[in-house]
Amino acid sequence: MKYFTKLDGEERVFEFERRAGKLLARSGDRTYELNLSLVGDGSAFSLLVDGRSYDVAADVQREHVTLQIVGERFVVHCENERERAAQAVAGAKVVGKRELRASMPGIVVDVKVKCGDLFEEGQTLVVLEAMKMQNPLPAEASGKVARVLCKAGEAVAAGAVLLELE
Amino acid sequence: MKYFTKLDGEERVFEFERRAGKLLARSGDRTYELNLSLVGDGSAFSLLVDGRSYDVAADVQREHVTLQIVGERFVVHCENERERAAQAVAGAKVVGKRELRASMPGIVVDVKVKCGDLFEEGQTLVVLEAMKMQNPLPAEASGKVARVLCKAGEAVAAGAVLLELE
Amino acid sequence: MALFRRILVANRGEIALRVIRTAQEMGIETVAVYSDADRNALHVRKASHAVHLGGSKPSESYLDIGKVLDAAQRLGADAIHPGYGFLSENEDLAQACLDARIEFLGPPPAAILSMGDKVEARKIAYQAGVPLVPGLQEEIGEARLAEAAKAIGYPVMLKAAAGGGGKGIRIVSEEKGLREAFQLASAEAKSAFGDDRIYLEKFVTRPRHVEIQVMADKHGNVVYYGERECSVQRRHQKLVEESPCSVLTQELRAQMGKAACDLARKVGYVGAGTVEFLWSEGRFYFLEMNTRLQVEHPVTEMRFGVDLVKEQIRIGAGEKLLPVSEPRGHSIEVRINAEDPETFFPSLGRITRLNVPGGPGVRMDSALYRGLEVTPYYDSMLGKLIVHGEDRAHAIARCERALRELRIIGVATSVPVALRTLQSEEFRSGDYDTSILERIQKKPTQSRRELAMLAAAAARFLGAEQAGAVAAAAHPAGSLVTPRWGLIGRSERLGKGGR
Amino acid sequence: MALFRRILVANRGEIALRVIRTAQEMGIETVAVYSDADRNALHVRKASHAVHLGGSKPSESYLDIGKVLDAAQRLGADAIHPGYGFLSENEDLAQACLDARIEFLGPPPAAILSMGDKVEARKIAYQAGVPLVPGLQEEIGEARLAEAAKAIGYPVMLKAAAGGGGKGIRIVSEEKGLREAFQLASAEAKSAFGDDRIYLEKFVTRPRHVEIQVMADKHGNVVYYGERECSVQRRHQKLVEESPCSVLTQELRAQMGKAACDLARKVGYVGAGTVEFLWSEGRFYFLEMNTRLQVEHPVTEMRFGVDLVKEQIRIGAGEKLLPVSEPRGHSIEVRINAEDPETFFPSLGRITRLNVPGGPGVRMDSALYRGLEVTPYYDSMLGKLIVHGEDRAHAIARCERALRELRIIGVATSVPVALRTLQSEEFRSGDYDTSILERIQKKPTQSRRELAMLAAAAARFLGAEQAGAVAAAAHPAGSLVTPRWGLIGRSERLGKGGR
Repeated sequence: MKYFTKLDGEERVFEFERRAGKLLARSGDRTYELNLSLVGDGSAFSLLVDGRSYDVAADVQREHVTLQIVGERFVVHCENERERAAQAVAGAKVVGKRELRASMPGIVVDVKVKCGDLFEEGQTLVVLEAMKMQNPLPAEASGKVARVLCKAGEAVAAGAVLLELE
Repeated sequence: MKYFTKLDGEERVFEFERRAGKLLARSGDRTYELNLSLVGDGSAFSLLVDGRSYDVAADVQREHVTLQIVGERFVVHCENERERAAQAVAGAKVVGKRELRASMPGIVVDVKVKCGDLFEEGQTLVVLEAMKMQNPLPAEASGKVARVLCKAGEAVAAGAVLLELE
Repeated sequence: MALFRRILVANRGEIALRVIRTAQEMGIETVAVYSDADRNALHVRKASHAVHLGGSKPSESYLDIGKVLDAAQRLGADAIHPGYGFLSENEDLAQACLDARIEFLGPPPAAILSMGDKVEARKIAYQAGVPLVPGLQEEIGEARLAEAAKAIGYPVMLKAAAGGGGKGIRIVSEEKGLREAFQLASAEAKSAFGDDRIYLEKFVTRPRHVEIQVMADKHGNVVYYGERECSVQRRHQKLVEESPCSVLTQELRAQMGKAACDLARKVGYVGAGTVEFLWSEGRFYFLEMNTRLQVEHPVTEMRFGVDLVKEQIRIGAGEKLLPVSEPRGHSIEVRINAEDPETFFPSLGRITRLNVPGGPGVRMDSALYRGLEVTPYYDSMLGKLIVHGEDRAHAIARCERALRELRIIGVATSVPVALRTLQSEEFRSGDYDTSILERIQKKPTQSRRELAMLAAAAARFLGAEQAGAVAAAAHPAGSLVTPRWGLIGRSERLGKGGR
Repeated sequence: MALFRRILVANRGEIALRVIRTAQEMGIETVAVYSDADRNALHVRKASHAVHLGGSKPSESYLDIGKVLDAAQRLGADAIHPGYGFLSENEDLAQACLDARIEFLGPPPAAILSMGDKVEARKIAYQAGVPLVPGLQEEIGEARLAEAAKAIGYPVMLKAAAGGGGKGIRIVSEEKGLREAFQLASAEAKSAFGDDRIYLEKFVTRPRHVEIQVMADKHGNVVYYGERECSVQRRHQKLVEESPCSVLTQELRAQMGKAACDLARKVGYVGAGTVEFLWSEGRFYFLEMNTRLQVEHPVTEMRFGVDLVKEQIRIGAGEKLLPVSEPRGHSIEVRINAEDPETFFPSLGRITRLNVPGGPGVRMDSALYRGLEVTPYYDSMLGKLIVHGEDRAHAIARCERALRELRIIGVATSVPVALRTLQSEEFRSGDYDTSILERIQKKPTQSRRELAMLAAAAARFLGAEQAGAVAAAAHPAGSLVTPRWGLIGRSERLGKGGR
């Protein structure tokens, strides 16, 4: 089975094969000998790569793999062949719509714009508060407010759409 | 609902009732006000008894409740009304059969008796090894060996019947 | 005979647990108070008694003086420990305790009041002969803002008069952003402290944040337990602290210690307090005094072999200070915050997995547990990892080792950044300042990113194999143990996550 | 520059992890070796490299010198740390390392050989002027057994000549049980050490087990780091250790320290070693020398602020001993064994829940993790909890506090007995001996048993309510969080356990 991984814009493809009691992973012209073992409740595994040992904690939400390894945290996008094929078909349908989303869960303390307002790149549109910190959410590019979907005092989840933009 | 608990030969009955937002537990002439809250994956709960706080880890295997509380470990037998009634009916059917059971999982290193042997109370019948310790299993009372169900070198689970006795 | 019968801990999180631990070791019963969100918190479960205060908002629970005092009286607590944050620097609670004949384990109301007001604190420090950073010793309004900032010279710092813990602070390098920064700082100050007064001071070049731990008893004795270096900060919140400070000479340390003790005496201080200084180019300036136990107090405890909470309790009961022992080795604390390591934004969620480090010289102060829900109601600090080593290099190596052992799954944490800070040349050299974090590489190296991609593919491959195994055989033959199909396998099988 | 490039740790469990931690802190890579049963063990996951040795039986893996040495050579390890148990006191491995030019982090083969043979060890101790317990200084056969025991006088002790760690020891108080005890001891010795020789000695009255930690470098320097009191034992396995020993005078301590160093010098010792003494009525007798790191070494580390594993590694690399610093405070270790707290029988199973204690003065050395399968292949010790306090009373209180925080679910452990030992008048007085555990109350008090019954009923009630809630609503409205129906609820619902 092939897996297509993506991290910070970089892509690598891995192909796994069990042969003669060994597990091999190929990527480009490199071949790794692996030894994998699930640990405890399955949210972690022990990974030996050519005898080097890594303790990996993994949270797999289909193609979103959140890892803790060597003291770092990574969110890797990882699809198998089947998913990639399905994605290619579906891809055409996705239409980009500009939105301002909550970068974190929190409470809306101030909505700096109203429907129809024009704004500049970098201008603060909404101020969110979480854990006693106030965080201004700036516009990524200049534009116009199409719809306001939040109001001051409201609790919002991470990723919630706060404004629709044009 | 009533619960019948048993620990080290002692018995107590508890009756629970939610009333006016409070949870009450009655046992004999005592009434406790409780506040219960499941923690994490549900293998533990926070127990407040009249405002006193106890952190309880619990493994509930139907009527066998294994607890860790105040630094102690308890295995409490606890039936609800329905189970107790069912038990009373079934109870008559259980016929005592004398057996020597493995007190722990381990490896049988020596079977000191053979079928038909007479033995005295306290006499070592089988020697088990686990974690590098040899543990003699003594006869609880005098008797005769009816069947030998294990042999030296064999690994046995805790509770496995090693000998049938008469 | 215990010094108190029962101490109410008017706080939550790791500091509440910290106080409960010491009280237990002293044979003193404890009363935990809790909000709705904290029903299952460790401080509730580990205390001898627990009292529900109210809603999850601080104002409905941990900040409600009436409720806290009522709980103390109903439960017969003869002392209240306020922890840090919340009501710890609230003179009204201190006064109410005095009136109710409950020992407040902190300084007298007057000392809290004078040190709590940054403007007033600077005046007193000035009178006590403690050096100050140039700035305005009074609150400032929006009208005079631009003019005053110009007079002091940019960059300037906007600070909440009632502040502490970095809340309500903004640095402004030119007039352009001044007004918005003032408004944000003022709003944060209002929300955090109920007081929107802001003052202004010069932003010192290459400053280090060095603080002195003081302790005073009711018999007029004041001592200090060396310094803590707290320059590793982002958003003016400390991330890594250490002791000793590598640039402090013995002479300067003694001067700073004396200045801190002089200030404490001047305000009739009692209990544990911290005098914060800016250090810059061999000179030090008074910043503020925190009239409470500091988050980073374990750094001092590990070097001096002292339990500062025990000292607070002893002093509150009227006992005398113990002599300060010789410090040993080097100590480092890393705060574990629930936040994105690149953006520093708070990260909320449920802790699904937790492994804490062990072995020699490692201490973990946290109220984390598997299943904990990290909510937006409170501070993002989940806990602290503190290590002690023979010398600075040993402590750094030990801290790195321990941070690698620490596993917190369910939220993003500041650990990767702390780790990269400890590994940076700048930190290792000891020659750093409060802006060090801006220069720390936020992203993992190329080879680590490649490893992560391999590991992610391996995780999915393993999951697919497990799922296949499940499909093939519901009960594998010959296995004594019930198979456990963990999150990885389950996720592949069901096609969705199982958080 | 690291002292070694790569150390192979020829062990498992907490001690393998202990060594890996220090090596990491020294910038040295590590090679873990593992058996089938230990594929997921923490020492495998935390080491830089891992090599599979073979089957779960020790003889197929951790005791196989050829495999261990082969792994070291293949991976290019330039040193081997043997831990304790397994091959740690095996002179053949030490010799093979010498031949292969790999540094064995322990004493030379000759020292292992002479101290490993209890009969030979007694002879050398006698020559070095170290006092001995009356007994036979040679192995004894079944034929002469009764006669010899009678000559020494009952009670007598049967000990494996090749023994250590309490294995293969039996005490016999009258002739009646002598033969069976001899056979059991002999069989255990055979199984544990591959050597069934047994020797005999007088069983001393009210003895305490007090041992001296020594350390010797390759330049002829020998030092000692005070004593450890290890009298809390069951089945001749230590359960609680502390330092200092409350009955040792400064004078006697110095005498014992000198005797231990003299013995080490006599056998050309190198590295860490422990000389065990019996203390009885103000006098001490040589018991044996353990030519390895001891399980309870952290007790010493916490008082002296030293990392003994680091010292072993430094010494192995040819460096000189560092001066011994002044000890500080009091330290206690509790071993966490997987065993029934009443019968001391091993308890096997899977660890389903784990909470380790934190806060000031607490150290946890274990290789425990959630999901660990406790198998019958290895020792029942799961880990150790070590605390440090200002004085003995403080250390006891802290140890109690920490033990109450420790939660291990899935197997029964020795923790309740350790806790009751710490709480006993006999232990608190400091006046106890090696039979203290026989006098410790094995059962919880009446009020605690009543609490347990209430808690058990509450657990079932809570489970029934949860199950009811599940039946009533598959997806509760208004909840942001997916409901977690934990073990309690699930068990009620399905009518069976979910271990």
